[in-house]
Amino acid sequence: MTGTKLRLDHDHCRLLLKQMLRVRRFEEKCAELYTREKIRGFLHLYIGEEAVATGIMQALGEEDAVVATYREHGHALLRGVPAGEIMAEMYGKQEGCSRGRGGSMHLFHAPTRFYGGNAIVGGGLPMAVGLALADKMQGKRNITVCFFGEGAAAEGEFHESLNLAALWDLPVLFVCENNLYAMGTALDLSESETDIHAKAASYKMPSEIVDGMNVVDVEVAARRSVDAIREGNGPVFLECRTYRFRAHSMFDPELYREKEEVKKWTEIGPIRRFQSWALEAGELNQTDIDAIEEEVALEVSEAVAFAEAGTWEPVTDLLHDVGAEART
Amino acid sequence: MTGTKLRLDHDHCRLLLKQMLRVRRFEEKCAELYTREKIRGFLHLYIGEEAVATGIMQALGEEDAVVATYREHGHALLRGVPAGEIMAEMYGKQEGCSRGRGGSMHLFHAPTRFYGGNAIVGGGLPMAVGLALADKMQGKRNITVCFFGEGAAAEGEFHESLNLAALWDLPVLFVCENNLYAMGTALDLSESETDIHAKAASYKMPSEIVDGMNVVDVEVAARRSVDAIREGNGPVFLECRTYRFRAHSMFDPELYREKEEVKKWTEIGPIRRFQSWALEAGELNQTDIDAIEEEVALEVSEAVAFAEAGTWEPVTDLLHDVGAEART
Amino acid sequence: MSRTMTYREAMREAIREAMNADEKVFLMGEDVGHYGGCYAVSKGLLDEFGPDRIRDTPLSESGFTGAGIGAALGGMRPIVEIMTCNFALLALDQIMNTAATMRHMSGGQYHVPVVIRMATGAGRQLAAQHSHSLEGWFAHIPGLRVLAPATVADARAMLARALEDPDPVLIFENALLYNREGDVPDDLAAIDIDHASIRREGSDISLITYGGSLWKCMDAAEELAGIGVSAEVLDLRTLRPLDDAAIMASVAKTRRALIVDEGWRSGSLSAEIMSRIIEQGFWTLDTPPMRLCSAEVPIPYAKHMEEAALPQVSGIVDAARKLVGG
Amino acid sequence: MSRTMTYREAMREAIREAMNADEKVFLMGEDVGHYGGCYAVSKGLLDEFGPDRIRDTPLSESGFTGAGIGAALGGMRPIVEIMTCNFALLALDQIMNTAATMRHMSGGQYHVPVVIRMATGAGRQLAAQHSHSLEGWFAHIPGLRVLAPATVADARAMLARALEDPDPVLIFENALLYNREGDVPDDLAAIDIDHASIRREGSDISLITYGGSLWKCMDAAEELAGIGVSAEVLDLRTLRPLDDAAIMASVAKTRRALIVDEGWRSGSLSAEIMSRIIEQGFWTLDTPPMRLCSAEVPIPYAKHMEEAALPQVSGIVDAARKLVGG
Ligand SMILES: Cc1ncc(C[n+]2csc(CCOP(=O)(O)OP(=O)(O)O)c2C)c(N)n1
Ligand SMILES: Cc1ncc(C[n+]2csc(CCOP(=O)(O)OP(=O)(O)O)c2C)c(N)n1
Ligand SMILES: [Mg+2]
Ligand SMILES: [Mg+2]
Repeated sequence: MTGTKLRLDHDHCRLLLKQMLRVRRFEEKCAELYTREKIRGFLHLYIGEEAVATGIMQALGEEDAVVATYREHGHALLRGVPAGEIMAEMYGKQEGCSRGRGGSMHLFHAPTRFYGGNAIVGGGLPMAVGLALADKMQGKRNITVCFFGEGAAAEGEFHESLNLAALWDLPVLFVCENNLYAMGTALDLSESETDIHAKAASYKMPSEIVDGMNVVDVEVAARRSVDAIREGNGPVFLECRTYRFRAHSMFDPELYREKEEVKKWTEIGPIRRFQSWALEAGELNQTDIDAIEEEVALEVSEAVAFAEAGTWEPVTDLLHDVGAEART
Repeated sequence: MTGTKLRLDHDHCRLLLKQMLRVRRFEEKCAELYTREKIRGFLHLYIGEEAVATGIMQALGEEDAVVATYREHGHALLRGVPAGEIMAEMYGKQEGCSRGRGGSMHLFHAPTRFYGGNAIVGGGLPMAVGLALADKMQGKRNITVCFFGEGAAAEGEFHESLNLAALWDLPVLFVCENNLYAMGTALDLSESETDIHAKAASYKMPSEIVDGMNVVDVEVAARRSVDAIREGNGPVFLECRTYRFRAHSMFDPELYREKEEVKKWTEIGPIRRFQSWALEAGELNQTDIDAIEEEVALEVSEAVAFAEAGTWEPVTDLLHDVGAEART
Repeated sequence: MSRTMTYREAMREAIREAMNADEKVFLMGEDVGHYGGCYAVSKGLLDEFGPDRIRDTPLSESGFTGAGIGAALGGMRPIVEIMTCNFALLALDQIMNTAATMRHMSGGQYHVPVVIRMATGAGRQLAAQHSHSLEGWFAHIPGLRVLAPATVADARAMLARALEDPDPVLIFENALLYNREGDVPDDLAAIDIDHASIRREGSDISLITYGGSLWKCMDAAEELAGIGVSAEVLDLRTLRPLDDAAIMASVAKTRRALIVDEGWRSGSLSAEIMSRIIEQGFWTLDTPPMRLCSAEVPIPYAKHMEEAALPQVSGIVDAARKLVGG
Repeated sequence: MSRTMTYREAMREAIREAMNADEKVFLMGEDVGHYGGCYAVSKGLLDEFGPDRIRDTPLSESGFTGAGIGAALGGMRPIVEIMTCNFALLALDQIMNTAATMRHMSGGQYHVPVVIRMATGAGRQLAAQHSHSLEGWFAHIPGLRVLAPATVADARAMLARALEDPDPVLIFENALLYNREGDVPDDLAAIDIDHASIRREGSDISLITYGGSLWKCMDAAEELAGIGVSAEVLDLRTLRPLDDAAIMASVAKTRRALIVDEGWRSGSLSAEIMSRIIEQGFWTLDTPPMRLCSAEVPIPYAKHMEEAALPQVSGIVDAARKLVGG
């Protein structure tokens, strides 16, 4: 892979910071709405990990496909799914991006080729392989990016999918979001080899470790990887080392990690870090940041309003779209 | 691992050759009986690969456990399952080692801790992990050896099992019998990384490539590995490079490989090679070999006679042993 | 004498008791240890028994379920926890092709005393991939025993009985029940898990059910009583083997049967129960049996849609009225 | 006009035709290419279409089935071959949690036009792990269409119709049928796979079946005719959705039903069919329907034991006689 230079000018810094803040503020609102029982079911927050999806999405084109997990609000937002539709989905309203049928774990959006939202750990990887296969067989230059946690690396589907993608030289960018825990299971309790990126060697797949708390590092690695994949060099594996600041889901009592550890990581949080750097470097000033926060707050409140104003799918539609309408 | 010295004296040479010949002649007879429709169902011959199981079994103690695949007549024989019981099993007689219920693919034998006989590719690996876990938790010093083909390495269960065994430091010897084909699929059509032994690194598991056509090499590697495992150092992975001389099963038209290739490999066949070496080295002479062939021929013909004389399980027993007799 | 506890506590106490009684018993599964169990069933047990016996596993359903099967073959008494039946699909090969076949296929030489627990059911807005009710599928497999404790007492009693079984036993715990409180008698041995239990006597109609739907049926029976319909509620408890005698006895008495099952209708356990009633009790019926199942649809997230997809008390009452009135 | 060919050739011709008709169609699976297909269905196609479109896969059932689902989402028309339904257990998560749920769960945005073919059934002495009949399980899953071609003509016609379906279709091919010869009409469009087919008319009893058991029922009907019993044989063809109207019409005519299904009895498709007959045709019955299924046992290797475990012609005749005589 060749080094990719990034111009970190004012506009780009503003963009990166804003994107991360969009996710952060949106999810803070989600947490609040969950306690108010507006959102139900499982809710998995991405707070702390924003740099990963933000950096990766910079490298994608409109026609590329995205496969994510149940922790995918951020990915959806950053991919361009309207915030209102995401929020309405979590409310269970039919204006939601999955008509209210999917909820937090199943965001789908065809216009941006956002393929979910998979609640089965590892379940999205074979799908990503298939999407990439379809693109390749049709001679399209698209790539598919597939996000998953380090916990998923233990699943058989991880193994099968990486092999298939590498064997067939498919345009997949595998992004492992290594936040050190799978629910309450620390990495060293789930993997004999805790260096996840090293596993790519088993498939002869190029891989890199990326500081997932540094949005610029992520973007650089993503652009380099996407360029290589688009050249037809087959899949690339990125392990982004990151940390989730919140509990696994709203049910998690967090017995398995120390408050100290969480604190240590929040201190190097991706937003805090990038923002201070941009201020110091003079690329952004406090007025910029205030403006961003204001724009983001507006987007979030509009999303909530959209969701609140949304309507319920009629119960009579329950059986619609189980399959196409019968052929008779 | 420390080097293990092997005393290749007359007795040992005789033993190794005889063991390989037992498998070879037994299976030649099976092939014949298959065409005579005495044996039915699927029949997968091990001919050409005898050095692998022969070498490995030398390293095992009585209390160790063996997990094999559908290509396991040789493993069963070498483990000490009586030839007659194996043959009777393939006849479907109740004197068979699985009462005639298992057939060629499901040989079981509790007295030698032979756990089959698994017709699901990759299906035996988790079982081997569990057997080893049980031994370890009970403080026994047994090891479990698990045989499987290189084709199985693509399955998710391979990945999950190797990780578990390594993560928990379990006494498993994984033996990959790499015969270059999974049915008709050549290794390079199924693996992006065709060096199977390299995959063990993903699990931080020590591994070795072994010349699976050389029984002495296999035995040395097996002894070294078993010693290390018994010391409590966790699992070891051996990739034995070998070749099957016959078709995958009796249904296989062998369209996928050249006769030339088969010929090349048969020329370095494990029996031929070891026999000429032993003759040259003066450890065995032609009289020894004739005597071995005679002993083996007798064993095989007695096995056939035993199977022929066997009886059919009464149909009224069909439902026996689905579970233990009902508790009421 | 009896004590009150939650279903969750009952399961935990049963695990603790089993582990104290037999050092070969251990619990393994995702997040059973440090997290405390995805439904907090095993909370505290790691401290009590240590990481060897309360064994956290990687996300490898097939691998660790198979390892549990192997460990059972090797002389241990593993309790494998699969978080939910939704993920058990990944372990189905091991359960069906190894655990369930082993005794028969080996001609009786080997047997697999493994207990596999998993949560099942919908009702918590977890949407299409987390709301399956697959116990009916497992009940199709010869070689398995399938249990579905619906009461706290059964939850407390079943595990020990399951561990006595020399063959694989699957326990399906409806996730909605974990917070439910109930009485547990001191004499656990008196709890007979092998037979269905009449949870409410009645004479006009039999509501035949199990697991999470039991309580909906109990509520429906109460409502029906208010309108003069005497409903008997039969809790199957063991889904394989089914207690045909209890089913037929109840139906012979009431002459009408409504089967309530949260599985998708087509090919659900309810069909098997209905078939057996027809095969064994046809001539005792006043009217054809009915069944109330889930709509044949991936369960949606939105609350009103999820409710519409699942059997509800009102639907049970309506169906029962139709049966007795018709 | 019609031609004679084997079931295997019919499937092959159907694949060839589909691949010629639409370049988006491709076949993937274990050994479909260089080996020629584990049942020789795809023999020769690799030479014709090349390795991209006749794509050998590694042993990774979940991976390549999921990849087929993904490729369908991505605009291709994959035919995924899983060697046998026994190995499909490994891919069940992908089929159930992704393929079957996708359209509904995404609010109608996405759909998965994948065709998944697999062999099914016992009868070749392949023992416990290679003899499952799991089509009934798949027929439980909303979002799937499940086909079971029993005749050579259906084998020839079904694939094209399956590929027209915008949603996932599973085709179960009973492995005993591959060598069977039969007529294939030139006008394939006239073959209506969505409806059950009366393979033999009769007036005394309906033998309701599908797949490999069809031919046993046909033989039994012939034998029954010899003793004066006129049996109608109904081939279901599509197992999901079931053709209720055809079933009820046949039963209304004969007033007696025997369901023959190679699955294990408890929880088999036969239970669903029996339940529907009761629900929709109870009052047309002279006597309770019966079913003949496999014994509830892992299928043994020995020929006489395997035969004893599976429904056989003599058993069908006996059951039918009991039904009409009773
Ligand atoms: C197959 C499967 N097993 C178990 C679960 C329950 N579960 C949901 S998320 C999760 C942890 C996954 O960890 P990781 O892959 O690291 O992703 P993270 O949540 O940390 O982002 C578990 C065990 C599941 N959804 N699917
Ligand atoms: C899960 C599964 N998929 C497919 C098959 C069919 N099958 C039987 S053996 C075999 C090839 C296995 O190859 P390998 O692991 O290399 O072992 P070998 O036969 O070469 O000894 C296949 C595809 C199977 N038995 N199980
Ligand atoms: Mg994680
Ligand atoms: Mg091989």
